[in-house]
Amino acid sequence: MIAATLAFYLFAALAIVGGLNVIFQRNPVHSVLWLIFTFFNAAGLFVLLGAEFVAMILVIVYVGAVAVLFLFVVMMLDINITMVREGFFKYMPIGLLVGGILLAELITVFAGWVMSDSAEAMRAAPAPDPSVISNTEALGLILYTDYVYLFQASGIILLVAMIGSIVLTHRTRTGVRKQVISEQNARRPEDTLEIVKVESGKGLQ
Amino acid sequence: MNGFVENLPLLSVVTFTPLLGVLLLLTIRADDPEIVARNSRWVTLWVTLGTFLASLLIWTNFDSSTADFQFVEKAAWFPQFGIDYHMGVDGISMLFVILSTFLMPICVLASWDAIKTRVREYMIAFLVLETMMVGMFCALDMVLFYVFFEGVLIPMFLIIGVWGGARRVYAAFKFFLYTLTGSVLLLIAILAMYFVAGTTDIPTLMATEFPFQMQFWLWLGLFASFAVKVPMWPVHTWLPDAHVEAPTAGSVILAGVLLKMGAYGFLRFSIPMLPLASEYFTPLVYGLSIVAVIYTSLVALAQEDMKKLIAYSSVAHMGFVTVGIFAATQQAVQGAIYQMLSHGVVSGALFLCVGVVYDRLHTREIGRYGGLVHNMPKYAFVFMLMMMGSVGLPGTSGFVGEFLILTGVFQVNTWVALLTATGVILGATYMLYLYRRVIYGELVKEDLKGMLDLSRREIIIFAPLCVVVMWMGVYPMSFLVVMEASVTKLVTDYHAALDAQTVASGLVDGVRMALGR
Amino acid sequence: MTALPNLTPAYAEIFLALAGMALLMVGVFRKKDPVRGVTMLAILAFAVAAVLALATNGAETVTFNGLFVVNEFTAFAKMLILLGASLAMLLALPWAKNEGIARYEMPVIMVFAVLGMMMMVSANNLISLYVGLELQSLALYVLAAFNRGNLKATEAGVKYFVLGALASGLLLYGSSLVYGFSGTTSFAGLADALTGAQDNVGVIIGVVFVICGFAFKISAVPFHMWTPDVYEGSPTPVTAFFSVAPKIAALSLFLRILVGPFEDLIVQWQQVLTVICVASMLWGAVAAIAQNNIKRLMAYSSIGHVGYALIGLVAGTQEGARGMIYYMLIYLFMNVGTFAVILSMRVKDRYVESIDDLSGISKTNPAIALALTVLMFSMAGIPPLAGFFGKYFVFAAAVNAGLIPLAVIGVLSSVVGAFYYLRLIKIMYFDESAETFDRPDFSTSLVMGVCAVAVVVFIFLPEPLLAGADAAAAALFQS
Amino acid sequence: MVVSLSHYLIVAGILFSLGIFGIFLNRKNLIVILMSIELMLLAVNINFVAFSAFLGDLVGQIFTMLVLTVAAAEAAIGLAIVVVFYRAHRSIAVEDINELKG
Repeated sequence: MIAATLAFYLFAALAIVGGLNVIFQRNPVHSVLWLIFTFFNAAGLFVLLGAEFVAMILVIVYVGAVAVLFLFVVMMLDINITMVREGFFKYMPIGLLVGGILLAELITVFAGWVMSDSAEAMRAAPAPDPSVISNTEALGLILYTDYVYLFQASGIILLVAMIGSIVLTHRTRTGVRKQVISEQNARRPEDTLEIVKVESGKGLQ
Repeated sequence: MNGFVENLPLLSVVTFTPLLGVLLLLTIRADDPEIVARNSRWVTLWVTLGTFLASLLIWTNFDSSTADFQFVEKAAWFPQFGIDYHMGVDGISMLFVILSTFLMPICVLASWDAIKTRVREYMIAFLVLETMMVGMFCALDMVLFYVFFEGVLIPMFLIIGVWGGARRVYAAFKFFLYTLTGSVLLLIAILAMYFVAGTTDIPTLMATEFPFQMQFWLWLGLFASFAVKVPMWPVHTWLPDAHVEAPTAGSVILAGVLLKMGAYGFLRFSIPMLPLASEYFTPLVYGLSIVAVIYTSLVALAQEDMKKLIAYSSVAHMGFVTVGIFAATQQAVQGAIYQMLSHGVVSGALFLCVGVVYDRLHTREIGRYGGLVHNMPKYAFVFMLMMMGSVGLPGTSGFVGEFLILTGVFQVNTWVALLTATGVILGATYMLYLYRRVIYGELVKEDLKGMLDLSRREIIIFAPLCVVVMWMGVYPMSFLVVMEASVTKLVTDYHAALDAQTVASGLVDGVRMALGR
Repeated sequence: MTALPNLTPAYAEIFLALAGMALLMVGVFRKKDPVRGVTMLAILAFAVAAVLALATNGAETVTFNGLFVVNEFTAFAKMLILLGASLAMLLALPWAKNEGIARYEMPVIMVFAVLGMMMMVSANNLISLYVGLELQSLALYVLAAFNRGNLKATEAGVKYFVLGALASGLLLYGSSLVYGFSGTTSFAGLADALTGAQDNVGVIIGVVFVICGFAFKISAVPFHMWTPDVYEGSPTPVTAFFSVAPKIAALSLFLRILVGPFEDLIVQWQQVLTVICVASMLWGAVAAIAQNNIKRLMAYSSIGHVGYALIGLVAGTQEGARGMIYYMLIYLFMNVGTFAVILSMRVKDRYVESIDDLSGISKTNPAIALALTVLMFSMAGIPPLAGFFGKYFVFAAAVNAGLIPLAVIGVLSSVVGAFYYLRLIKIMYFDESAETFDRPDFSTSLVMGVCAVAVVVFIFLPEPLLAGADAAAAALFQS
Repeated sequence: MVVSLSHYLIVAGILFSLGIFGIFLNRKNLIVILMSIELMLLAVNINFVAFSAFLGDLVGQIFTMLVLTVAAAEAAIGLAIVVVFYRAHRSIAVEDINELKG
């Protein structure tokens, strides 16, 4: 129990430190790395909560794909780092105000929350008993049956994201030489070769 | 023939014939804008004349012995909201319908040569305007009324803005926004009435008794709208601007019909539906009206612009009307209605008179004229007749109205009657002053000497107006008899409601006393 | 083996998803002028989807384990969305050709956006709500930046994306709180769980977050900052699309969740919404006065109109819902018509957007001027045009719900609003003409004409248009 | 010192506020704004998983998975828009957005 508590505080503290660094780092590359760090710690929190599968997804999808995508774009865009921090402090007051008020409100709420009666009833009887069935299995059982609608819908979302990204960023560059195999195969000697009889002394006209 | 007329939805026919005219105008196809303009003028003239004749059928078939609504048409329109297409006229509204349709062909003729650009659009605007005006006087549903009442703004805004004078944009916006601001409060009042009564049907609402607290607010809502429209002091400032900038025919309609919409609203809604609040606010109306009569008359005296002078005189005359309405005696209310009809004809004619000289000299400045009697005798005659009508000389229409109002008001409140009567004197002053400066004197100015007297078209325009002014002045019974029954009912119901209230509050007082409080 | 869920209620959505993919294939493999073909097919797909959605019309049906619901209200909202999207697509066709960026992906993405909206409207669970919302949002982000070479369009895309994602974040955070403190995400479950939950602070904060997220999506003050920029920067037909379809979807869903699962918290959300509603009406009216770009003007106008529509929601009654549905229906025509006019503002093959470009067009292009005049008077709420009735119905609901101050503020701000609508008319009719517009394309004129005529003839035959709306509002309050 | 639901909620609250804070702060750097949005979504996920564990109900975790999926899609679109923006403006500073005045 002590170990779990300690682990919670460790992961929580590190996640927050990571979050702070994401927004305060001068170099966007560092920000991305801190974001990855935050995600790892959040995954740790998920494991503590008994949601191993989601934790794994977080690491694989986020760190493996999204964060790397960020890194890739940051590197590709060749951003002038000294410039991007200008005006940072100009917005400090309003940022602090908004963030601070929000945080204060949330903490007051969480200090004095109540559950609705039905939620209390659910707590008493957890739907899939974690001692009987593993988290991943339980998720798999409902994801493709009860929630197949959402599964399909998220598929469409990914499709739209794919079309959208390609539409926005794909450019057909002119002047780029590409190998077109079908054209190469289609070449016949008679299309490209011409046999000319050159009479001596006259040259090619 | 009679059976046919009875089966005809006469009010709808009169209301929507002009819209058919609009469709006709839209079908005119010609490459030459001149031909389009000429055809548009003729089509509009015939359509408006036809509408006028149709509206005369309403009069001939009107039963003046009853105060009920006649020619009633009713059809579901927005049944979910208790809104019906409900039309009908009684003795109060019928004559206004006639007034609207009567002025319309005259306006078309008055614009015959004066309007040279976008004639077709102009005519369309006027036809739409006619539909809105007639519909408004026939509507027996609050929402239907509001639709027509507000709908007037659209064509009028365009008429002032497109074909108006130099400051037309300012005048058009002022006109539109002033009236709209007042009207939206009327809308809220309508919604509140709907909330209580569950319908917006006017006869039903007349029978509904609203508690005083509610009447108080409703009355203010209605007042905001109608006072701007009448217009009452101090919200009258849009009127001089609108009149000065509008084309002549626009001024005629504005003075002749649109101003009556506010007073009609008082008669149709404020008095019968909200009698307690009407009585409560009567001193306010008196006060504002007296200020209007005296103050605007004085302002009129100082005007150098002919149109502005007549515009201010309209405010003063409408002050008489509001006093008459809220005096709520038989004579006063009949007088108010009569005064409105008379003012509709007379002020319309006066604006036409201004238009005649304006078309020739392109100025409305009084100082630029003088001695027109020498080369324009016919014009001088017409102008004099209308001037006398406006002043209220016996034998003209204005006399009957003013006399009835003053008699009626005198019975209720002597001081109000006295103060209002000063308006008659002031009115005579500024009108005679205007007439003397324009018509009499030596014909010295060179450009005036070349001015021609009334053309044949102008005589055709003025002839019916003169006839009506004399007719109304000499034989008022033909009009008074029409409104008699309805006004009697209005006044009796009003006083009955007030008495009931007094009795009720007297009872409450008695009970209180009995209980020893 | 689990049985397949009942697919019947979702036929329209399933069809549209398949159609979207099929259209993508058509676009990829069709060599000759794929844009026109794909656009027309997409409109056809919308028509078929509309028929399918209507076919499922009737009693309330829930499927997919309670995630998805259809009833007369959802059917009606879907009709409106499909209609708005079809009209916008008709507008997009000539635009894309004229601007030289005719790409078949645009109609495809629009199809998916509409699919997302339909899923939103039919959502019966916070999760399906979120998924539908995101599907439409992602598609809309792409559309906003679609004219990718254009500085303004890319800026619009960025602004829309950042603020849209922020809004989704707020909505999601709110959903998580609602879920956590009530123990369920299903609308039906929430309705049960929240009975008598007036003191459940967690849920209330969650609901407030959800409202803020929605307010962003419908561009209500104070979450409207993105609207003018995005309206101005996005390609005009896309703006036309933005201003109707997503707004109708979001408003419908807003209506559904507030009078459905969150009905018992009416005291709480009514306060928040009143503030939003009043602020939107006033700011929409005041800020529009200074605008000189007609698309920006329309942005502020749409902010104001959302305020009016919200009056119906604030009332929280069946009458209010009905008023709001009417309002959306009428707003659809007014708005699309106006954008058709904006799209016919072309001078020498170039689109212009300044209000001054309209000067004097009543002489040079009388038909366009007439259409815009009708639409503007209607937007200002002047009878006898349709816009007046939209306002009348929401104000009636407000007065009946005892919200007279709200109605008074509403009518007064509509007077202020009338000022800038009149300004457009003034420029067209009272000013001297500057330039003549090019002859508008057929489909643009068609849309313009249909909308203007609809706004005018509404008064003569309101019944057929409103019968559906009535049933829709009734369906909302059945349970 | 038992770790309760509140602890998780407060961590999520802090991360969420940081995300909003970051959006307002980093007006000059779009990429960091996108990352701030990711932080917000992460906070939401922590909320969901915590509630899910606390309630003994898997719906929260399903929701989390969908949020992850959508967030990935959102990141892709967002980065694409940033790239397009960068190509047009040669900068990723939001303040460079002055073609359009708010």
